[in-house]
Amino acid sequence: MIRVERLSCAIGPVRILHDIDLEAAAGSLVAVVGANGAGKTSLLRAISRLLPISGGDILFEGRSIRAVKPYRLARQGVVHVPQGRQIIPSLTVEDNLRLGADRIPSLNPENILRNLEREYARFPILRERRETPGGSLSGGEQQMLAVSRALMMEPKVLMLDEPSLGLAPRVVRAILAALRRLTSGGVSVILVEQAAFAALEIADRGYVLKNGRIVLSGPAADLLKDQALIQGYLG
Amino acid sequence: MRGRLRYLVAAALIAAFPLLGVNVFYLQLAQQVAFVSIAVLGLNLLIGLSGQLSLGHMGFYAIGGYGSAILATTYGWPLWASTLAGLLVAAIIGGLVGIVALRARSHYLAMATLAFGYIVEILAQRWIDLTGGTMGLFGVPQLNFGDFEHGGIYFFWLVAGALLLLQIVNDYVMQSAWGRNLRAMKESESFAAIVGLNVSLWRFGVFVASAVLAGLAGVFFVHQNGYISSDAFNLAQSLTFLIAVVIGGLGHPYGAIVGALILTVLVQFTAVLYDYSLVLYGGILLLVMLVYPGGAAGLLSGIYSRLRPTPKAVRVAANERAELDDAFRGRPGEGGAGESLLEIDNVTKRYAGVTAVNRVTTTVRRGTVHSLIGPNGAGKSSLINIISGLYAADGGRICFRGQDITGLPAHARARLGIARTFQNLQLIYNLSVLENVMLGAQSERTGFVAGLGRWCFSSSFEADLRRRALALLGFFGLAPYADMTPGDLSYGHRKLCELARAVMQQPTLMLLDEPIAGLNNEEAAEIADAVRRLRAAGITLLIVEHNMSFVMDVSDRITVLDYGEKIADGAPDEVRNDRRVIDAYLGVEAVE
Amino acid sequence: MLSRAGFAAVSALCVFAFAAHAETVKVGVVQGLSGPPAIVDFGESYLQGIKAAVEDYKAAGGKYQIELIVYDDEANPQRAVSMVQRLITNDKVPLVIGTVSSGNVLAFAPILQRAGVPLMAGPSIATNIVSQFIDENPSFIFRCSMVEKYQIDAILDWGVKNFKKIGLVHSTTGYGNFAAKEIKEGLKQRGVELVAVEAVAPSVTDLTPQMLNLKNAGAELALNFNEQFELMFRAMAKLSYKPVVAGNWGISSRKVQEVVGNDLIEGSVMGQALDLAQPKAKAFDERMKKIYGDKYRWPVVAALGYDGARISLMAIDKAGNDPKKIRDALEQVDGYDAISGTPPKPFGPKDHECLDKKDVFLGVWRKGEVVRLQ
Amino acid sequence: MSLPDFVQILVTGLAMGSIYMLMANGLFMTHLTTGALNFGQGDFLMIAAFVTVSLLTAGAPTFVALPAALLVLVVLGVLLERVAIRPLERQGARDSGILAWILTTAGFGLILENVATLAWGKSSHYAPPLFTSRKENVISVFGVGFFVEELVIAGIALAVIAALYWFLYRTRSGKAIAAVAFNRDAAALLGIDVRGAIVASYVIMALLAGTAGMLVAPITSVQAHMGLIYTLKGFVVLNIGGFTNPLGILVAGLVFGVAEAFCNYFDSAFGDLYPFIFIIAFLAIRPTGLFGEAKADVR
Repeated sequence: MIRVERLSCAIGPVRILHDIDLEAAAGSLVAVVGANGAGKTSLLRAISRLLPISGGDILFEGRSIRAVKPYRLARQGVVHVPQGRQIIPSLTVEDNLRLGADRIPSLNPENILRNLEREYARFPILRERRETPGGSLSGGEQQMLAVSRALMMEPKVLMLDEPSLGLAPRVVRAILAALRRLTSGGVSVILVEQAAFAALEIADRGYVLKNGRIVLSGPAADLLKDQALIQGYLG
Repeated sequence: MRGRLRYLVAAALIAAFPLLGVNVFYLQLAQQVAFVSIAVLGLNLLIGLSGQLSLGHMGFYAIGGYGSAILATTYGWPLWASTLAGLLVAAIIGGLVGIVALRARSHYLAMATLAFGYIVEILAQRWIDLTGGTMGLFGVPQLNFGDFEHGGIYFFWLVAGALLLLQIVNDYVMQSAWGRNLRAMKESESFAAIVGLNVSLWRFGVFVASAVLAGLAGVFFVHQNGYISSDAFNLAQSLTFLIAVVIGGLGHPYGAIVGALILTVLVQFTAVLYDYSLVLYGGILLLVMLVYPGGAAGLLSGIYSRLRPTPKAVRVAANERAELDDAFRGRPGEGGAGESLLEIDNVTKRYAGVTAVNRVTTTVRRGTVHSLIGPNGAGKSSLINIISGLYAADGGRICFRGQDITGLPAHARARLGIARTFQNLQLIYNLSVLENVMLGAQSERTGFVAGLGRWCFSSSFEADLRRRALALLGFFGLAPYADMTPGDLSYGHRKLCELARAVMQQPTLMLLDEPIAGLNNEEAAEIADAVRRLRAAGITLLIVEHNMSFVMDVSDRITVLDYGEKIADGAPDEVRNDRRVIDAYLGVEAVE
Repeated sequence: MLSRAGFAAVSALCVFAFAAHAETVKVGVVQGLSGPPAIVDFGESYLQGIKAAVEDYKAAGGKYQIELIVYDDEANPQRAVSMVQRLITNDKVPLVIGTVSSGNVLAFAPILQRAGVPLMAGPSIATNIVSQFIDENPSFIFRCSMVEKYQIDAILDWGVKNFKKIGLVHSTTGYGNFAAKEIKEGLKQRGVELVAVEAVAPSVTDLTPQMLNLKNAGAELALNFNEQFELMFRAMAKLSYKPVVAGNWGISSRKVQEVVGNDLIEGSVMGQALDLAQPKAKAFDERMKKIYGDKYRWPVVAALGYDGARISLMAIDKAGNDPKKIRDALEQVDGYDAISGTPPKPFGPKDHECLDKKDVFLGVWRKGEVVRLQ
Repeated sequence: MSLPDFVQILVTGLAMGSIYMLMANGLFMTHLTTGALNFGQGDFLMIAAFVTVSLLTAGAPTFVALPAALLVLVVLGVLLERVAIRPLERQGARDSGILAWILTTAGFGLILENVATLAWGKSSHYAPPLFTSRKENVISVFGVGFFVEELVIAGIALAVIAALYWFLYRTRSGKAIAAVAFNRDAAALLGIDVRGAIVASYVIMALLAGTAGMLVAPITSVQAHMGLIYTLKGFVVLNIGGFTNPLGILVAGLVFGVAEAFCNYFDSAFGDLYPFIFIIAFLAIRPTGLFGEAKADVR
């Protein structure tokens, strides 16, 4: 579905990503773990084209997306849920949910309405809050809203940056479970997480990032076998 | 060599210029350039260094001018007295407007100053009994020292001389701690606060100073021709100053003079092309802002430095590791190691509903390395921000060295000896690495005049400060990068640079917010090493960090937070084996 | 015979040589040519007159090449002063004409007086411009323009005779305040009090509040000394308030007429110095209309600009490039047939005003034309 | 003062107030998306006024003249964003950052003024009444006279603002603009064309200024330098209303206009002084406007 080939990025003189290779097949869930500042967020920003690429390439459905603008990529189905949720505080929950979907030409009003119902079913709390401004939601609710808002867009590739950030374990579990279920629908998920093991538990493949390099990768199950090693890299 | 020669040459030129038989017209233009430069100099300091925008400086120009003119003409004061009085009035009004400047920022400040300018314009025009309005004030005594024949020449010498002196002061400010602090403040007020600067005071001071300079320019203006009319004081004048600053080069030491010069020439030029003057002005504004944001002075100095690059300053201990102690003189510990230094008592912090820190209580003991760990969003950074005074706690109290500091502003806490680093680095990118470190040394500040004197006449200006900053850079292995800007450094080096700055503050307590996040093993090792040596030097450290092995390695004591609650507090071993900690930190329970 | 021919040839040569060496005289002009229309309208009209005068001087085969050097003072005294400095010291002009804002003239007049370069002031109308220098010997300050005091006196004499309640609307600019002062003093001498005094700031474009106050005060005569003369009429229409309007010569501007419309402006009175009933004035009016079209707005200002320049050129023709001589020549100029009310001998040793009290009369709008008020 | 007088002044004030309100909302739109204020916005107003006047005097019917004027303004809006704003963003935050947009937009405005003087001369022009054929079109109610324009101005202005708010809070594009205002990257990740939204906000600014210009033309004199004072008063209103709250701007605009009219009624000599004294005192007490709330300065 999406393939990253020898990707390098730099902000000014500082090189932040070195020769990253990563692949997310359709219907698979890929976990990217690593310490703070290892470059996990930068990787996602590069894939969603917010970050200029200095080397390598990114292929989506076989086509290079180097030259694609972020908003066009999002409309094509590569959806990125950034860190900190980025809920528009002045808009209501429902407006937030529709925000992305409204932009996608292939979605007609009926589709959108259907998706809306689907998301309300997924996170009932959102239905209760549909008319309240996004700004007044709790952290957990905001995270749910952010995920739902992305799913409203019927993504082919869904990228999440630290969805567990500052959330109670229950919520984290709920969200991760929801993600796992998604993949069965053919969506490929790229999950960047602090809670490394929690993420790897549900992932098909895992990548360990350190100082902008991939230092370890493979089936999540194999990686989990050697927790100490990963611990070392996380630290 | 700080260009003392330059000033002598300038003085010589000033002395010679009028004697070269230039005609009255050019002499008057020269006078005009000189006093306009003075006003622009002040505005350049205000906007370029302290980042406060004023759209109404003509107001101070007018107030200074009218103050002196009216006293000298209507009330027959001697010129020296009326001049001083004019400056005083400008200073007082500047203070009043400055109070607004303290509260209002960016466009609100722009609005306030603009309104002020209008008020002055209207009063000057309509308070006719006082100002004479548009019909003007006659017989304003000229500053010609009783010699009408050569009065113009004396006047030029006076104004240009004043400009030269002010230029020297200006250069001093820009090259000394004063300028560094202002630039720091402009980029980040919170940073300025945590190195111990009283931001409000500084903003106020600069505002008043620039008001006085504008007033001085006004004083010279009204005594140039012996006649003034309110038409000379309008919004356009404020914009003229502004345009001069930008064209000349915002924040550039010579921006003011260059700008005033260009503008004066421009005005003469457009006198004939009056049908196209606005296109000209507008075009120049766009051109400068879009193509040469550095302004003319910036452009010139750029060319100049390309022609002959300035030699790197010779530095002590360029590469080899300096010993920390010779740079760092630990404060005399008021108490023995082990006794409590910082007490956090039931501190609580909420943001819009979310409770980030919930009734946390712990004690940091003198001479120890105390770590604060927990998953993201556990409230560690919030706690650090509360301790350093950037956030106000919603509940509880904090005691430092036995003194309740809960109510103190950040800069006051810094002065008490609390230094910190930031998770997302706080470095000043307009300053060199060395200067960033020097920013830490706020504790020993020399008086303005004393500093000016040393800057002018002693070759060892700030030498000691420099030496110690360099030594510190040496200690962190950054000496080779001293002259670069933080922007040119790698992430790891930036972290070290910030650490060096914090040490430069000679703190009793250092708060490190994720000191090794994003560093590679070697760098991390360096930091760990540094931490130990700082501890040895008698500094107490409170560290927020994810990296377990690092924390276990350096800490004497560890406090663990989770969802704002303290879940463990003890020696590394106890904490390591605490089940709740493992669960919370490695998020294992999500696995089961 | 031969000698005769030779003489003819020689004299012909002389003539030729003379024509070739026709000396140039630079004339400096400072005018308000950019900024608020209240200024520019005056400045441009006066300049139109000056240019016409130079053409006629050429056409009449004047002795010298005349080169106009025109600078814009943006109605800013500081700038005006430096422009005059430039004219004197760099362009070395022997005579300066200008400018609109009396404040500016007052700012640079002393410089010209000191430098001994004659000034033909205009269209500035502040009373004291000429009078404060007239006792210098000699004074280099002349003027060819309306004199505020004269037109105000004319208006007040007439107003006091015909109306009981008089109200005033003046601008807050230097001009407006100056006029207001003279009016109040003038009325005090005549033992009359204004029933209402209203001011208009330059940024104000709706005079409803001001005119409402005049209306409530029951003013029958509304004195209009706000440079945006037309504004008052709009508010009057709105308030269905119809006082007689009298004021500054500006009310005779074609622009005001066009804006306000003949029905509303009918009967409005203003100080005047140009009688379009006279054929040569009419001719001038036609000619300027032809040249400048709708950019020609202000017959009386243009006419005074023309006369001022013409008189100056007559003096230059006599005295050439020497400022002092020009000054003296100005006082001697005689037998000039002026467009405006200017007398044949405009100046004398103690008279440096083109227009004297007797030359200023009251004009009134009648059916789209300004005529003498009977 | 008598009741009729009161009403008279009130209506006069409401008319001017609506103009200021339109200007303030224009400034608000560009500030929303780019944090910049168009200091040449008054010159936009001026151009719109000139175009309208010259078309009407040339005999074009109203329904042709107004759209034509608006079209010109749209072009100007796009141009401004392209020439004076986008390059600055590419430049990034320089030392001149706080000044940059003030001077580029002001520069753009100065050029417009000069163009106007070249095209229409330096003298002031007057519009034939927009909405009626008679030269002076006064309607009288209980002895209180109004220009039809005054009533129409208030009416149209309110309608325009209502439309603007409907657009901002009810339409997809409006919500997109809200998203861009909140965080550009986040907006882009939701498939929102950020640049498009920004340009849109500048076009809206131009349209608001244009509407103000067309409305103000019939009740005032039109000349090249008329704009600045409207920019400033719009700016004042925006400061009182606060940069966050459209409702605040609406209220502030009308109140300011009425207050100004009464100032002129009671003390015409210094009528224009009081608003400025007020704004300074106001900012000293509420440094972030009437409805705006202070933001924490940390990070």
